[in-house]
Amino acid sequence: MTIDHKRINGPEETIPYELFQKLNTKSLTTQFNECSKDGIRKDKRKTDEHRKIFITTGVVSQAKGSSYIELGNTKVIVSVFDPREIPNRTDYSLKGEIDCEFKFAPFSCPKRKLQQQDSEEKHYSAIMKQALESAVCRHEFPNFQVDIYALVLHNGGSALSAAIIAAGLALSHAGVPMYDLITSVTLGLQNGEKLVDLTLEEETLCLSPIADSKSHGIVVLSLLSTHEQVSQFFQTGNLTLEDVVECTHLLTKACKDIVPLIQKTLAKHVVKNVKESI
Amino acid sequence: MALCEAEKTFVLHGVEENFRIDGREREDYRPMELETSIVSHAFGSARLRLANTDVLVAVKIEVDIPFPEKPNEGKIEFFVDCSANATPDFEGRGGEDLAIELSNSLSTAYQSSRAFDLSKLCILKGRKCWKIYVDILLLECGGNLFDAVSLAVKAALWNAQLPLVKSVHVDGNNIEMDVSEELYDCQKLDIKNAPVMVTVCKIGDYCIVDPNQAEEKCSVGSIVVAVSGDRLSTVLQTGAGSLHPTTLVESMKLGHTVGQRLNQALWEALQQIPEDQDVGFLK
Amino acid sequence: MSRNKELLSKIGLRLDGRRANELRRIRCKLGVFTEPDGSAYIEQGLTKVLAAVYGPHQVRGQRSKAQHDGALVNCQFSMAVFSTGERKRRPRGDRKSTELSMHLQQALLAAIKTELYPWSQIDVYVEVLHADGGIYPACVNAATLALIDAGIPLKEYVCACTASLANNDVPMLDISHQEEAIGGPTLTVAALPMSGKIVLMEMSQRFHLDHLPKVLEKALQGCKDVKNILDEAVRLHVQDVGSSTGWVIKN
Amino acid sequence: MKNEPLLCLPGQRLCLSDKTHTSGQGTYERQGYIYSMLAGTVDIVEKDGVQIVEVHTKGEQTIVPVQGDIVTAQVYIITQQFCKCFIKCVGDTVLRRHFRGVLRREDVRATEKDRVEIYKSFRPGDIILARILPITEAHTYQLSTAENELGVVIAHSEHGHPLVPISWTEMQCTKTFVKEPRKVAKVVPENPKDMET
Amino acid sequence: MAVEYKTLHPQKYYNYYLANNIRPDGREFDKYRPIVLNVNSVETADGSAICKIGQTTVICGIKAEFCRPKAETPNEGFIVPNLELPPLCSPKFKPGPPSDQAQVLSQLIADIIKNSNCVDLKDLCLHPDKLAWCLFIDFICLDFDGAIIDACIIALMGALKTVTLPTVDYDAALDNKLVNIEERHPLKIYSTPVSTTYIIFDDKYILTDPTVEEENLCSGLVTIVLNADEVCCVHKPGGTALNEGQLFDCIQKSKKRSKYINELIVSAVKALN
Amino acid sequence: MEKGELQCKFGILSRPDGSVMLSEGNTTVIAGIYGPVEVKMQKVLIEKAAVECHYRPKSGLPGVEDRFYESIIRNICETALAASMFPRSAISVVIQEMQNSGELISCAINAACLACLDSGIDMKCMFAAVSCFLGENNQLSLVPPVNRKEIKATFVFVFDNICGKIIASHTDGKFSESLYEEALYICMNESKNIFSFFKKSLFEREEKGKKK
Repeated sequence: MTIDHKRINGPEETIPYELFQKLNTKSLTTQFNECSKDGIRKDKRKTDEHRKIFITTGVVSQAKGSSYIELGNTKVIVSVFDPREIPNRTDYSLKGEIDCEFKFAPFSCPKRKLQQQDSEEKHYSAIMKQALESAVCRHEFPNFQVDIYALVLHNGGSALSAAIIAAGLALSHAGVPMYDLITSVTLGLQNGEKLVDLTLEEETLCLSPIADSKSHGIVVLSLLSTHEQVSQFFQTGNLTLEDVVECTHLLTKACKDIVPLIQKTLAKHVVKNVKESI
Repeated sequence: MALCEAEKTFVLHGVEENFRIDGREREDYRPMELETSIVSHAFGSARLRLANTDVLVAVKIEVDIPFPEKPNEGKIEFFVDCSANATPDFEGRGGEDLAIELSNSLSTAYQSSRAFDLSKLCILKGRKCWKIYVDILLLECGGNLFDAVSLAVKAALWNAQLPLVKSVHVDGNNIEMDVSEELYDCQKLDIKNAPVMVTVCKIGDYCIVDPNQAEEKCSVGSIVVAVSGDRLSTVLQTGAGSLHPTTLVESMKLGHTVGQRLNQALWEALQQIPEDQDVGFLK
Repeated sequence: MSRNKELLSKIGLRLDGRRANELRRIRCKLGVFTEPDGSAYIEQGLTKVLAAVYGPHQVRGQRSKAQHDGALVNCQFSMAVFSTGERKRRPRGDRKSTELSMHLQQALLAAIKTELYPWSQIDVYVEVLHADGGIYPACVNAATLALIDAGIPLKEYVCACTASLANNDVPMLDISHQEEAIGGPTLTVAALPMSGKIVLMEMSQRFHLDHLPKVLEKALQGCKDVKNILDEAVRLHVQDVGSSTGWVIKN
Repeated sequence: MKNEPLLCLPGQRLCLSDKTHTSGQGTYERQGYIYSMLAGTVDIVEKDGVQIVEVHTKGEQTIVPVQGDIVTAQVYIITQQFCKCFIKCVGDTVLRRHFRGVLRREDVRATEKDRVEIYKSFRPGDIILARILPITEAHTYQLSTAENELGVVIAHSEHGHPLVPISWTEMQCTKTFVKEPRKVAKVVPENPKDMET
Repeated sequence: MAVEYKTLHPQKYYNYYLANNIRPDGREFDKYRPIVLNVNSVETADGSAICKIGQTTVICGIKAEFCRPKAETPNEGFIVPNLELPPLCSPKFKPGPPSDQAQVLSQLIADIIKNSNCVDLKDLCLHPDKLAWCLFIDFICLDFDGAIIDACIIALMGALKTVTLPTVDYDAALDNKLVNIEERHPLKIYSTPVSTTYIIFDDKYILTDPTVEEENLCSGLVTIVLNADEVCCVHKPGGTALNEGQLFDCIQKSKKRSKYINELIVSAVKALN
Repeated sequence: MEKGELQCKFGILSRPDGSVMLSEGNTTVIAGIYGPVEVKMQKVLIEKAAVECHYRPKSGLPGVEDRFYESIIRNICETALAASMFPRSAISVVIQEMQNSGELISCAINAACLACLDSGIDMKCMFAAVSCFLGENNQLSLVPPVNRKEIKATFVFVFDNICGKIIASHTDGKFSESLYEEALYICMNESKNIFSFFKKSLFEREEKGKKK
């Protein structure tokens, strides 16, 4: 480990203690069956059921817009700031830019994350940007950049989807003009089952194939609901075309399911503002 | 590259008529040139030229320690370098965003053990494994980078020779490996299912493959489909713009069929590559 | 061990079988890419370098850098991570690359008629694909070819070459990586070979001052030889390009 | 308030876009319909027999200055040729993050442009009202004070005491009565002490 | 108009209020903002807490990892506190490595942990010279609205009091470790330091528990950390000079608050069980 | 109880506008000051000079702990310097640690004050720092114990020379309130000696200047 002169440094080498626990000897198949059996999952959900979602706006007083979301155990906070000049840019651009920074808090995952962004976080930042770019009316702030910062406080699975939903809400809260409300859902495939809104455990299990030759993988989809446009789609793993197509349909529906909740949250915020202004 | 509205309309009309600006049909690729073993001191290498897009890939292999959480697996790392030769915008760290996007898409496409089995790279559980560095140098950008990069990577991995470990001795904390001295005593990597990516661009109401730079500019949304065998290993949306779910599904279907064709073509091309070729950039 | 290896055997042959004043094989090509305004590829022995030239164009980035009396020459040296035996961690940004970028810029400034393009900028990018000794000379030579390909007015060719001293006596031309590693002193010279002007001279390790004239002379001779090879390549290239537009070549 | 305000959310379809309804501030048009792009309330403004559909937020607004806007800015650097400012408010909206602006010598006043001297018009720290000129460069806004209503509104003398305007070109220190030259805006500065009432 | 005046001439805006013995947010000079403490909210951490003082929000998460003790202190573990002020919490901060401010605050937190002896490093040693715990204490500011250090210390104590470490069977001869994740034991906490921040405004007013606006405009800052009856830090990094009386007055005020916050932490931790 | 001898040498660096090498007992520090100089665009302050401080440890790159000292010294200098005299400029104080035997911070602060005085930049007041140590025997002392492990607590106070008020206070370790009070008065008394040392040194510097 190189010494970071701008932080307090620990000892040179540290190892997470989780590696030394008693080995889990169960095969992946049994582990997965424990997670999901006969269409009922560990947390008593059906395969296409969302976890409980709690969402609120205006949590960061210093930010222009902010929101906080709890997707089951997953907790994400997002803040949005005023447009600022695009750094290192000299030519005039007709469309504004948005810049996303997705970060896991060091203690948010089972394995400790470093303070610097790693490649996974950079990848997620890019996906977030992709998802939000087509939702924001970028021509309204030419030449400027809106910064969006997402911080995962606790990763309980589907953190990226949570961050995208929260970011969409934070943008509306900041009064950034938007074409539509954005929702996002993560889905996992394993052993012929399709699970909506993954927990962390399910996420890990969907990443590697179980012995037989069925599809496995994770799909994330973000939807602009009014215009029914997919603004971002991301899949990993190993899936047949039929599986992917089916997932797309499942996810579109799942995304629409949470729209009313987003609308309610936002409406609450508007009502509050209207009342204050009277 | 900046396009004015009239130029965009021209491209759009071309796509509608199924007669694109360079004369191709919607599902056609531009001509490709592929060479392997072009970097003499790498374990494997390939150079792919897809019209104006030029990619050079070299594979280097080192001995490493497996990740503690995956003791049975070797490692593969993709590193993309956008050379400033391609465009002055890449000077310094200018190409980093693109490079990260490309390397991330490669690593997700190779993530599943069905696409590329890392467990074959393990030498001794938890102690020693091979680490494959796939270094991609982008020399010229003429559109459709994802396809070109994935093809070149697959070709370079096909070309790569993994040293043969004859035996491993463990003595407490010391591990001795006996690597075959014989120069031709090597293993080939299994890359049968290594993914091939296809970029599908939506222009107007139609989807095309292998967009050139002008077409990329006119696209209202595009997806990259990584095809591994007859399955999909990664699908991701790129660039600004959104797609209707139906369009999305259609593009994936198109990408899936084209990807399989492309994979087949690559496979045939690889078999035909002559043993001793020395052309490189002098051709 | 390496000390025992002699740079020059008794019969006057070097480790790779060359004679003391022999260059490695140079092969080059102009116009390898379409996107840049000029590009070139050069092989000197195993060392392989690609160069690309963009410009002259408007000054990018900070406008205030523009000069009223001449073009700004911006050079970037970069090495592919796989170019060396041991994999490099990053292609550029380290001290050595920055230094080489600066040296390249100095050499090129001496040849380019910058005064013709005030307020503008010329970008020269070199990419080393395979490093096997003499990286800097190969970069300078490649950049020269790329500049010619781009049609940028030059005072004359700028060529570079390395020279060393074998057995503390015999000067030796065009040092390979193997010879560098064994540890002979290396004198790198970039020159304008027609006028015989030296634009850059750099030396690693040491030898007695008395040896300098002959080693330097050798290096300059090397530069001239390189120039002749490049010149031939350029003529061939111009003929190629010209004939396609209907030139009639009179010999 | 004649009736309950009508709430709307981004992406909400508001009405058909036809001869009598056009899309205004905070809305956009797509495929013949008008949609909202903000979370706020719907306002309909009648103009020339056409109903302009607008959406306004009551909370935070994200705006960037556009050509023609009146902005409040603070001068921070002056040179012979121009002065640089931080734009702090656009119209009535207070910005959380300021923008950069440049006021060139020839844009200070409308008449006798060639005789303008920057240091006789502005001093670092002055608060000015200015208008945004057409945008030419990427990062800075060009400003103009070439109108009677534009120019310095709040300023302090060298010793830090408030200045009050005494003419178009001069302000006077309230404590030392020293006169200082300024390009004064034609507004009566509100007495800050009245604010609390 | 008030908002505009506030952005253009904040100092004067504040002075008008303070002259009337009230702060713009309606508090009197020595009044605190409400505090909310929520412990063990992040399950992936070994101990965690979120503290809110008014709008200021800090989350503290503790993760333990194995490491080897230093040669000069073979029977001690490590505590590595770091504060992040991410751009998320305020437009003042930019992405990238920690700002000077973040570094100064990290160091102050480290000093307070060390001075107060709230954790005995010897407790963190599992086997002398071979194996010890390293506690990574990461603070992330979620909303930067003044008195950040106070919030950090409350969150720190909340988190430390909820830390549980798994039991470890260590075989020194073979360097074999076996961790029993289910069987956890709490960390022993020896004291509870409490920090209170004051600012000096316009060289004459002393305000407690400042907001970020007040901090930006103040002419001096004092942080006093008390540990029951003992003082463990009086940190006044320059700024307007105070006389002894004013300084001791601050210490007296802090004493009262220290008791209150101690109770708050105890009840928050109790509510958990 | 006697404090380590103070020794100083002015103008030991030629480039800065003011410089000094100061020793307190076995602790030595070099301080230099540049200012007012041109300031970076990002740091411009409209109504006063931007004061910055760079603290360099004896070896290696400055870490987090050094940044902490840096901020304290910077704040103190900002308080004492008449920064509003030089708006839109910068004053930078550079401190190089030479040797540390315990009273490093106070020595660095005093050196900063002397460097400011040497440069002739306008100041609102002088400042002097005094360190005080609580030993194993619960006795307060101005001299650091030889064995660092014996220190139970350290106090550093910085006073101004006009009304002897406390500009800065920094403590290390745990202690009772009364002990803090005691340390404060000990240091306050001692600060007078330091101010007179400052005056004496400056006077000597003047004398030397005249002779030349």
